Amino acid sequence: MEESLIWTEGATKIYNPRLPDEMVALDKASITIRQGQVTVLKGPSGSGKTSLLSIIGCMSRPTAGRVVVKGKDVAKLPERFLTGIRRNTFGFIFQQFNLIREVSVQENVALPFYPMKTGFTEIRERVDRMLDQFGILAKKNLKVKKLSGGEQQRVAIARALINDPEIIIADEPTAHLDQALAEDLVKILDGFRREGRTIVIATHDPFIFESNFVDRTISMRNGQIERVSER
Amino acid sequence: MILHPGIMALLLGSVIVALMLLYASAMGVKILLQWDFQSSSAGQLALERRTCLISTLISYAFGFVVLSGFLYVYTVDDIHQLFVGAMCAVGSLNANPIGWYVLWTKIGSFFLAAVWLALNYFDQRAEDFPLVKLKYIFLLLVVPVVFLDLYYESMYFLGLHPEIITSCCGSLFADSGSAVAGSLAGLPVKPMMGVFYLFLLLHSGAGILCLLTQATVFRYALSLLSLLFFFVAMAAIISYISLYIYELPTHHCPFDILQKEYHFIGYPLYTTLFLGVLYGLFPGLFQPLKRLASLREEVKRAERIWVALSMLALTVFALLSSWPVWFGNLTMQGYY
Amino acid sequence: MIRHLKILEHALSTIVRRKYKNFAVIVVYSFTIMVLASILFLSHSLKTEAANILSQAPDLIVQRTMAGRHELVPENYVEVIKGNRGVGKITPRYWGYYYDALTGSNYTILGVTGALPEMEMVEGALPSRSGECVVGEGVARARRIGVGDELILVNSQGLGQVFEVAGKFTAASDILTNDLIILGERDVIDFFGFPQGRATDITVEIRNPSEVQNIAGRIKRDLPDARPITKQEIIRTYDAVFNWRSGMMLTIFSAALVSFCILAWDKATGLSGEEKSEIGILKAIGWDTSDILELKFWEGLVISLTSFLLGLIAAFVHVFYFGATILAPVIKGWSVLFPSFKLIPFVNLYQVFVIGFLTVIPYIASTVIPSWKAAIADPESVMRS
Amino acid sequence: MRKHLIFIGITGLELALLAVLFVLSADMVRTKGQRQMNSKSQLVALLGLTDLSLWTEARYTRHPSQADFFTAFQDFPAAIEHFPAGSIVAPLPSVVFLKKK
Repeated sequence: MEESLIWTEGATKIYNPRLPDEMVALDKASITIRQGQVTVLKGPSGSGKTSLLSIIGCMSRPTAGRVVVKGKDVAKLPERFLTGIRRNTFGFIFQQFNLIREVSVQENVALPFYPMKTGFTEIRERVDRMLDQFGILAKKNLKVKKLSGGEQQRVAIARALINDPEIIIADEPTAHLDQALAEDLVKILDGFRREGRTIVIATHDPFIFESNFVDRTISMRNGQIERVSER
Repeated sequence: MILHPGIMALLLGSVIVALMLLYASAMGVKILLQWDFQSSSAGQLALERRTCLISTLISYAFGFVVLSGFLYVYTVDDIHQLFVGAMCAVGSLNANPIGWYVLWTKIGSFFLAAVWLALNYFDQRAEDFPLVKLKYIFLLLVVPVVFLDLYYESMYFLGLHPEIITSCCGSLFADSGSAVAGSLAGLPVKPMMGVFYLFLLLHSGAGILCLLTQATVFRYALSLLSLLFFFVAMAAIISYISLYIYELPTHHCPFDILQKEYHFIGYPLYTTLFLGVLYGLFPGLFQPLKRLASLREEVKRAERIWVALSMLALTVFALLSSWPVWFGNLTMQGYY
Repeated sequence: MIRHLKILEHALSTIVRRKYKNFAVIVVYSFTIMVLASILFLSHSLKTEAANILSQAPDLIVQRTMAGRHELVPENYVEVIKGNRGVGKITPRYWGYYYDALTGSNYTILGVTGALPEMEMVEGALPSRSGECVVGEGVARARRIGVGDELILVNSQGLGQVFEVAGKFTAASDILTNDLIILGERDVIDFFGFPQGRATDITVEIRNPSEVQNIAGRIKRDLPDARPITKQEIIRTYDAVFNWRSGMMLTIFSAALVSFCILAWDKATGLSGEEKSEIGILKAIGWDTSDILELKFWEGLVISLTSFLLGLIAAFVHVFYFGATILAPVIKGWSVLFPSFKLIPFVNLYQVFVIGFLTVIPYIASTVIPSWKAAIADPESVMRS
Repeated sequence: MRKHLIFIGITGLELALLAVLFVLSADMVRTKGQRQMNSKSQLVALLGLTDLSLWTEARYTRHPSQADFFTAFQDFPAAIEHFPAGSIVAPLPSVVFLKKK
């Protein structure tokens, strides 16, 4: 059995606690993410997928419970340490591409490196290699807003991978894509899996959770884990 | 009151910084009261984020304190013409002795803010916010000094009355007999020199022992010696170093050495002195932090650097201040 | 180091992206700095010039006051003053003011005696005989006269008197001589109708500068209605006057600075949705709060440093190459005769330091809290939009 | 990724320009300034001048160093100003301060 890379125990996320608009987004979720596997969080919108994803991706801290990433409890970590783990361990693919539209492709992809100690030359080389890999090297000096949807998606993925992350987290990656692009994406994600990376995807798109590269599916409803099925 | 651009700049800056720190300390109090590391509530997260703002505010304030120290000395020097008998900044300061307090509060806030920033540095290194309470209690000590500085500064400048022509008889009888003393009297040269080099030697000795051993006592000794050395060095500058730099046997001014006529020698001199004393103070001050498990290694690592920097800075200071004594043109035979 | 450069790089991207807005900010900021710096440069160089040239002024001037007003000095005071040891040449001066109804301006008329050596700043000659005069540039301009023309003034009897313009002060000496008319001493006495044996005041030369105060004291004792004014007092007064003057104008123009800071505050707090989402993105891809704060710091630094340097350069050129044209009307007031400012560029780094303090600190202070508010954006927010 | 170099370059240029202006001005002070200053000092010395001829509208602005205390109304240095220059020239501080003492 593969090693569990991330596990949570009773992870709870409550927004606006003790206020009239209190909302329990995540209710005592305990899950395990195993190394090298593709895990899908499945469920309708509002089921707590995104909250769980952001907690295991060290984007936010749970209100209660434990979250252990690579053997380290991150539930109580100050934000700057969370940031440190996030930028060294994770690559994120968002529902929206979340690119800075007025800035060049090259800079968008390089941005995760800016607060780190990597030199300009090295960044440039890695960015070029990455863009080349996705076939958009020729457009590296264009502003993102000049690119087509498919190209923007590739930029977003290139950015997620630029720091060579162990774990890739994707939040509804196909929500804004047409069929052809979605197939493209699945192909790319499958490629990552072969490289041995761990992938966590939150989605309600059957095209993803029914495709055969998925190892485990975790179904969620109302902030709780409903069922875990392994292929 | 003298409506002088430099005075306006100083007062404006001091008011702004005091307000910034007031805001910071209000938030500090809030943090002290509500801090609960075990809680994961949104409120706690907001407090954690606030610490980031407070440390930014204090870094800016620290930068301001350093710059305003220079601006203060310059300004005081620039207005000395307005006072009968004032030959340099000392004359302006004597014209309203509160001016000297301003100097002390500025030096005080420099050291306090530096210590705060060092505390903050350690706090941010550890994953469990070990120093939060200490940091904000200490902040509440720093802020009054900054306000005291603002108060003294305002009182000093408001209390300055330039001696200008009066209608009846010129300025000369307006303030009869109270012409400002232009210079400071220095301590006797030769004993002062001895004390200066003795303390320098003691400081280096303590520094070397700190680097060689782990004994706490040497670290406390180093800090104490650094503190004493600060006063010894100030006295030495007034007593004889300035004389050798000016090559005048009677000019005891600690400020003129900042000027172009003396090749700005005062800048490296004071910079090395302040840094040397500051880094020398740190090891002793931060000894208690070693009791915290999450910081012990961090403090040990920083300590070695501090001791080394302190010794380096004070060595440079000693060389700079000895240079004119050994190689200058002034001979002080008659003045020993 | 490299990390800071990269954050600077992105700060510049951010600035370039909103180029019109930031350009406008830089223009306004530079202009404010230029005005403040111009005031300081102008008053500092006037102050330095005054201190330098007035160092040649008479060591001591003895005036007489009576009933609290200036009164003509009896010439026999000269004898009394002469009794003090260490006193050099003592000269009674004859001078006064003249209101010229024709041009609506005030002149200063000063009498000279004896043969004066040729002076570099005089075109033509100094008055060598009765009926000759030397005029300042301002007088010449107001009356449209030059060397060789005639200057008609109305004397104390109400009669027009003609003086031949023997010489004219060059424009370079404006700051001292603009409204000056130099006549022979006898001519001044007759023109104003001075009573016999009275002068306007007395200048005293003193050999040992450290004795000035003592001698002034003794004169005051011997002649209780005398008002001795020492050269040091004059210089000190000018220093205070120009400090006051620049301080006053700084106070007035700091209104511009304040409104600029409000602008900066507004710009920093009124983050557009786009900017907010950008900060969210940066945080999501691994930027920490402190990195965003640094980004904002660099943005502020780029804007304030650029504006500061541009403003300084503009102020320098404005004051020393264009004669402070923007400020001149403010300083000019109602003076009919006003010297052109051909200033000698006395500047020092202290001025620059003060300007930096006055302009950059309020800007930084007005942006720090808004920057922080922007920086604490939740990284998670980008997943919830 | 060259923007920071461009910025540093521009800032360097501005600093250099400022430095050139400062050096030029120092040079001007040394040469032309010194000469002018000498001839102005000569004027002051020979004619016995005491004040700058900047504002000619009132005696206390024309000759601040000679102004007196008691001149009634319009000439009293701290009187309500009707000349704009008066708002810029200090009322002799001694006038104000003497009263306090």
